[in-house]
Amino acid sequence: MQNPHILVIKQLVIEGQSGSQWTPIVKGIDLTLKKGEVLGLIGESGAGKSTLGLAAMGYTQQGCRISSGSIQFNGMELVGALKSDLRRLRGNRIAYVAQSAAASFNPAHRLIKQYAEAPIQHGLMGFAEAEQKAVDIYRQLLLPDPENIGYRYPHQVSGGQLQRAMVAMAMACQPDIIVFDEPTTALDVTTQIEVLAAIKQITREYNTAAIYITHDLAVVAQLADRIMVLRHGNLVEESDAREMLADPKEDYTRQLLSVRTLRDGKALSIFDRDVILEVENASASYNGSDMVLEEIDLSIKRGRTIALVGESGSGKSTLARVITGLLPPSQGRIIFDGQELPGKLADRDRETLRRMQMIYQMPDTALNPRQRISKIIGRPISFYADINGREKDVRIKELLDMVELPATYMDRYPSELSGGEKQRICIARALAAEPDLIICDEVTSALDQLVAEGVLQLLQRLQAELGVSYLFITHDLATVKAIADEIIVMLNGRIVDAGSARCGLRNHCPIGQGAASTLIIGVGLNGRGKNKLPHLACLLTRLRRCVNGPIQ
Amino acid sequence: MTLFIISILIFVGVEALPGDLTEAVLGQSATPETVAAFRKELKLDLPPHIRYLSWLGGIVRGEFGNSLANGRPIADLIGWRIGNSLFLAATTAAIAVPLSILLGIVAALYRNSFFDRAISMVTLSTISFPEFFVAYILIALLSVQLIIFPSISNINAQMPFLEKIHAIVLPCLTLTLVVVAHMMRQTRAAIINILASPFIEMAKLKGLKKTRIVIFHAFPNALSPVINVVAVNLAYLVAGVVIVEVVFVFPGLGQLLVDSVSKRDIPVVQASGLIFASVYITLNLLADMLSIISNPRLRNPK
Amino acid sequence: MAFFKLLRSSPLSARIGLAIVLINIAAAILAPVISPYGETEIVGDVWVSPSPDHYLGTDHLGRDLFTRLVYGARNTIAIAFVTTVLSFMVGALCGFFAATLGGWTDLSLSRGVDIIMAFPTLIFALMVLSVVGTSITSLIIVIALLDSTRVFRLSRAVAMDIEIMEFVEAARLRGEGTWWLMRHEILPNAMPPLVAEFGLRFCFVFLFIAALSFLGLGIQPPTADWGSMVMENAGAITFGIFTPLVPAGAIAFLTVGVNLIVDWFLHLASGLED
Amino acid sequence: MEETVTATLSPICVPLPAHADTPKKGGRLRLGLSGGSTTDSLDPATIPDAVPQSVNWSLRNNLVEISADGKPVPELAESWESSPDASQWIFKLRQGVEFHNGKTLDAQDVVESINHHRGKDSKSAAKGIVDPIKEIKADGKDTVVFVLDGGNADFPFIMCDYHLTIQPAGTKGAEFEKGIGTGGYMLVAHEPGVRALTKRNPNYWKEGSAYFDEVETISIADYSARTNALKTGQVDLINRCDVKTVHLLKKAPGVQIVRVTGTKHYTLPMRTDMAPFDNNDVRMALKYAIDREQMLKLILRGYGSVGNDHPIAPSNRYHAADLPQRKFDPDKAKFHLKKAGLSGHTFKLHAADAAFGGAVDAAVLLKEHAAKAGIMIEVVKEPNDGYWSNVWLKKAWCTCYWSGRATEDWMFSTAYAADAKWNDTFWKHDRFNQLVTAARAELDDAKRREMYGECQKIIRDEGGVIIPMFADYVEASSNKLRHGKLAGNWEMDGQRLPERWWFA
Repeated sequence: MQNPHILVIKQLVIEGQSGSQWTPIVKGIDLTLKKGEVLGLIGESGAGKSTLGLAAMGYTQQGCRISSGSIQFNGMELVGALKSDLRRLRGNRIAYVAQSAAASFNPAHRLIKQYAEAPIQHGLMGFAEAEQKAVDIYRQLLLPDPENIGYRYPHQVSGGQLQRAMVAMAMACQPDIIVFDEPTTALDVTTQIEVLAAIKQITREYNTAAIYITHDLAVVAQLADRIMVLRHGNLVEESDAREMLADPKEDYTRQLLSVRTLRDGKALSIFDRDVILEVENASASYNGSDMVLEEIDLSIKRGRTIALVGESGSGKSTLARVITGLLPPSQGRIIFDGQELPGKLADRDRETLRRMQMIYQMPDTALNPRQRISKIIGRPISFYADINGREKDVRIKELLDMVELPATYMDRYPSELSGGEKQRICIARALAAEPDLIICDEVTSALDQLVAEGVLQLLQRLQAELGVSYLFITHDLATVKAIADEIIVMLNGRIVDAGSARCGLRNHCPIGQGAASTLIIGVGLNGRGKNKLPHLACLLTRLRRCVNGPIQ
Repeated sequence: MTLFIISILIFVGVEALPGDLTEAVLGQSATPETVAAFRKELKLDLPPHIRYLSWLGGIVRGEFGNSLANGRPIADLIGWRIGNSLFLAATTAAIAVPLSILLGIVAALYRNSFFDRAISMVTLSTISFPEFFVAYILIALLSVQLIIFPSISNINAQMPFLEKIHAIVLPCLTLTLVVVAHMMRQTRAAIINILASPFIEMAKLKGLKKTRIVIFHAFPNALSPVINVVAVNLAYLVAGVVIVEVVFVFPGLGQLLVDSVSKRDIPVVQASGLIFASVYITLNLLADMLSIISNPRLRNPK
Repeated sequence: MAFFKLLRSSPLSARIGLAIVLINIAAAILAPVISPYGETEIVGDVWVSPSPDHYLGTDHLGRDLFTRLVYGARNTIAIAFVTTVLSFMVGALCGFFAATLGGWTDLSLSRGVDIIMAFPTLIFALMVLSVVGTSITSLIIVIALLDSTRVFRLSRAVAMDIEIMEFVEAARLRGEGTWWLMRHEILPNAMPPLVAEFGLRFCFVFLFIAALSFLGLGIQPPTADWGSMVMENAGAITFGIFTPLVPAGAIAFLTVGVNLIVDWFLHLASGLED
Repeated sequence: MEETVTATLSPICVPLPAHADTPKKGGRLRLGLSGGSTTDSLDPATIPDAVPQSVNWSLRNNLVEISADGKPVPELAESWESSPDASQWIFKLRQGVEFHNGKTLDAQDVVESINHHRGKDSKSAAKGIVDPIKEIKADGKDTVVFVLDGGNADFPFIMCDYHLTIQPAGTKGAEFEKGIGTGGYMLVAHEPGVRALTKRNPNYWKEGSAYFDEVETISIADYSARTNALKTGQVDLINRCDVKTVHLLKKAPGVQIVRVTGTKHYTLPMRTDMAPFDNNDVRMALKYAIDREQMLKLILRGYGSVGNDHPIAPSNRYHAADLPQRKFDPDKAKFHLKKAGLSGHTFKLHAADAAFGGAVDAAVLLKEHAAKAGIMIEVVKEPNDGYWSNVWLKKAWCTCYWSGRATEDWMFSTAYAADAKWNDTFWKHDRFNQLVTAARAELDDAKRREMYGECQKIIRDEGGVIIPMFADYVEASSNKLRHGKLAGNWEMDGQRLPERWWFA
């Protein structure tokens, strides 16, 4: 009798090397997978889900090793198997779809060549046949121009298409299992949906079993038959997908599932009408001719949060650069607290610079890895306020306290901190200057869900306490919903709509009426062509599902 | 433009050298009268800027002028020497470039293996010896002990091609040893750098063989740094081999330049300096172009 | 201490490299103590074979080779070190300036360096040294300047990579001056590649001095330096006398040592585990 | 195998039987020579060094040549005679000599060839030696008359100078590069600083001369490269052997060493017009502070002879053999230094190998010697490049060499007479100057010997120059080469090797 389970993992322990020590990453996990079944692996970063996923292929990343346990694929033991045997399996019977297709496609070769590589190398078919199949699969995955898209180089295709091409590549040998490692995380919301749909369709069609790794419950809910929740290398909970979504057993799972709390209606402060920043008719370009920003008008009130939304390339970050003075506008004015600012950073005085601070998307690159926390936070204090010595240390501790970090962090380097903690340090650094306005550029998009939520809450609390204004740049609707008072939607370097955030989203305004819906149109239209409007309705439903959590 | 500035710099540089051609040529037997007469004949008594401008005028018309020291046309003087220099450089490159890339790939393929370490130690040692010393050792081994190759490579225009090749085996080998290390290490480093990319992991997960991964996936993406290091080494092979030329009595451009500097033969220095500079610039341009061609991202814009 | 912890985790090759470098430095510092004869003292016949009196025999003037080698370590390492430090000070400073200020400064500096680099280094050094003479000072300055063009390129490229990091932008937005940016934001992050390059350049410098010695513009005799020692004794190799192999070996030995450390260091800095 | 031929100008030399075989024609001689440069030309006025010297003399002849015995013998001149006061010289030319281009030699060619070096516009290095010629005229087709501004009994020697070769009348500028002359070989190819290829002149007028079919002269600047080329049989002869390795080279199979003691000597000129060398005690102190034997042994490895602080070689006609040899004497050195009141002074010696191979080593050695006498010397290494224009004649004390001159008068009036252009010690000694002038016109041999003897003593004890040693010309060749008695006036058999040697 044939075993119904195509993959059986038992008591698997995987260790990772840190320095000269080996520490367990996956701590004795059991996993089974039936033919055609989709298993969702969910957890925050560091939960060991990717390591586990890769282990299903008998593969560990550099610096990792399988220390005990067994992995059986179709009855064959993969732990300790010959390298050549494993190689024959990989790409052939078990395929892998990586998080970033852009990085995982070899930039030097055409897509079709990379598609055909596995079947040819595994001796399944010749190039002509592979080419034929590729076109079929491309078509099934709704890739545009399936006959020719294979002959493009990876950089010539958009991110969503590339991710689908990678799914196609994984399908090339019609494997029994595909391991999807966060295949949609790096994508815009709209493209996420396209890719998810494609994955769902194709796995059903070929009855391929799949392990789907993600940190986003909304996503896994769409696909998985069964879900395993991992944390710190341990299994937290495992059950049928519907069951888990309906009735999570563990606190942690519940936490992951909980819909983000919307901010309470904020009492209008006395500064409500007080405008801190105004941008008038600003245009800018990097090379003098191609305008990246055109005729932007914008005003931010004291103590309020404005969200600037739009897809990548819509000019959001450029606008931030113009406001901060990194890119002088080619026309228009920037008025800060009633005073017109010089366009160039170098011409602005220190006081102005102090009152406008910035927080970045990637805390990793925003913090100098060679400076201690005390220096990172301390520098603005001594720089702007000329406070030194003990007094400065006291202030640093205050700031750390404000961002809910212990004072002992002062002597640490950024690399010794987690992502969320780093972002808090960034916030502390901005606060150290005692600013009136903080520009937040995608500050949560690099963080795990729970961590991001914590950071947003912190920002809100600080706003309430300090009366600081935020210009919040994001492409993530959940964030907008969580924090913004007003929304500005940008598309192709222009502001296409603006309005109140809360009424827009809370009321589920029909298309074309509120700000939020404009946003959705803006997002939806970008890159899809306006003649495909009928498609929008369906898109909208899916999108809303993502925003509001799973509705099944 | 760069060439123009270089020509001015060279001119000023040689002008700044103490003494001039007449004193250098006459040496111990220079007397004030002979020096003055000599200067007059060579128009060295004119102010420097006028000499520079007349030289520049000549260049614009495509004339390099005559050597001050022996009155020969510089074009003749330089012509066959640059041919020789290029011949030596080309022959060396023909051996060294494929060899170092191959070694680099193999070292990257079996990195941290015995082979990798051995090859890295050997190449490291070859660059750790002074160039002339490598040359002497090769001569002592291959020319004096085992009489296989000639110890001097005084090739001339009348020599048949094969004889020429035979004559330059040792300088070629010396230069190969000198440049291979650099290129090989860079190739290895570039490939290993690429090996950390996600698409390499992807390739592994496609079940590809190690060889195929390195050659087909890593190497094409490491081309750009490899091309650049090859260009730098080629420029060195053309212009920087004075010492090898001296040791092997090879009639190349470097020796001409050194001799001319010591004799203050400004037009020759100018001309050969310009040639070196143009070789350098051309090679760099070529490297940039090849980098672009080798990179589909730059070759096929969206 | 962190350093020793690091050392304990270092691979064998790095330890060998470290040992080599330490031996050389010790020899350099202790030269007057461990050498049996005076640096320039003529103690015997020419090219005498090694014996208990002369551990490595004598050189082409009948000076004790071991003594010369030890003093050579002192002079060679000192000169190469000073030169390299100087070239890094100039090169890295200009490179950082070019990267941080950009625009006109960058353009003119890069162009200038391009022009110098377009001319063969050795010949360039030859010309300049002919003008200024070959004192140790001028040798150091000329080589340092020539070398600094390479350092400039590297440090500019590295600084460019760091310059686009957001923490630099953050400092810029804070209103920090160029000097702060260079000193506190860029320099600490540019250290690993620069330190690695320092090792390579250091080796290059004494090879370069050896080449200059070959062309008669090296370090003044009777000062012992390895490059000149190879050069002075090179003629012997044709006759199967091993004398010139000794200083050449010393050069190679130290270069290999430095490179082993550099490799390890680069390995650490790249974080690539393999 | 080694063979020593001392004394070009002395009568002691007996040709060795091994080389007494009859010359025969044929073969291609390949010379690997130091002393060539890419800037060389074949204009005899600016010939600087060994390679063009050798090439020039294979292509062209002089009026007079110096024989292996050191005597002036007729070359293109058949005979000569002088006026009784030796101020007018008449040279009769050889009949029927043809240039390579077919032109027959006549007096006009000689007049123009010598005039090439004279006159205001001359850039010739030989200008100094032809200056005393007041007038040259052709007397018919085969007689040339020289009128000098004073008597010179040694004038035929002057005509042997390597610059004074005879070209066809009207040769100028780039035409010199064609190498047209009356010599034993004709130019085939010439690449300055690389090689010169010549082939035998079938119409060569000189009997028993120019045996090789072809002569290829290859410039090899690097000594090790020359040695290797000889050892590997790529060349048949190399010049300027490194004396440090000669004993090793000697052992190589098929190699013979050829050495000749000539007039070449190494000097350390001190400027007597500059402090502290204006004090003769300082000069004496330094002269005593040098261990000549050790220097000869270490720098020349014995390939030479010790000098006695005067420039006249043992092979010269009037060498003062009775003059006691100066020895290393630290006590005397101390004494003189103390007398000069300069104990503890540090003397700067400027040295570069451009002066002579091993000059820097010699300077270092001197420093060591002097230290034993308590004299401190600082060796300043100068770049080779520009040495002659920046250091020599400029610095107070430096290293230098002289290839020497065939006659005492020539030597003295070139470098020691008060008005000499190359008086590199800036020395002015009245008695010495009188003696030199008087001796030049003196025809009585014994008196002349006496006068020159005194000159040598004066230079030795009061002059500004230290002459530690005379250096041999040391060449190494394939043992297939044969030669007659060797000349010592220049290296390589008086630079006439291509026409005097042959293959066994």
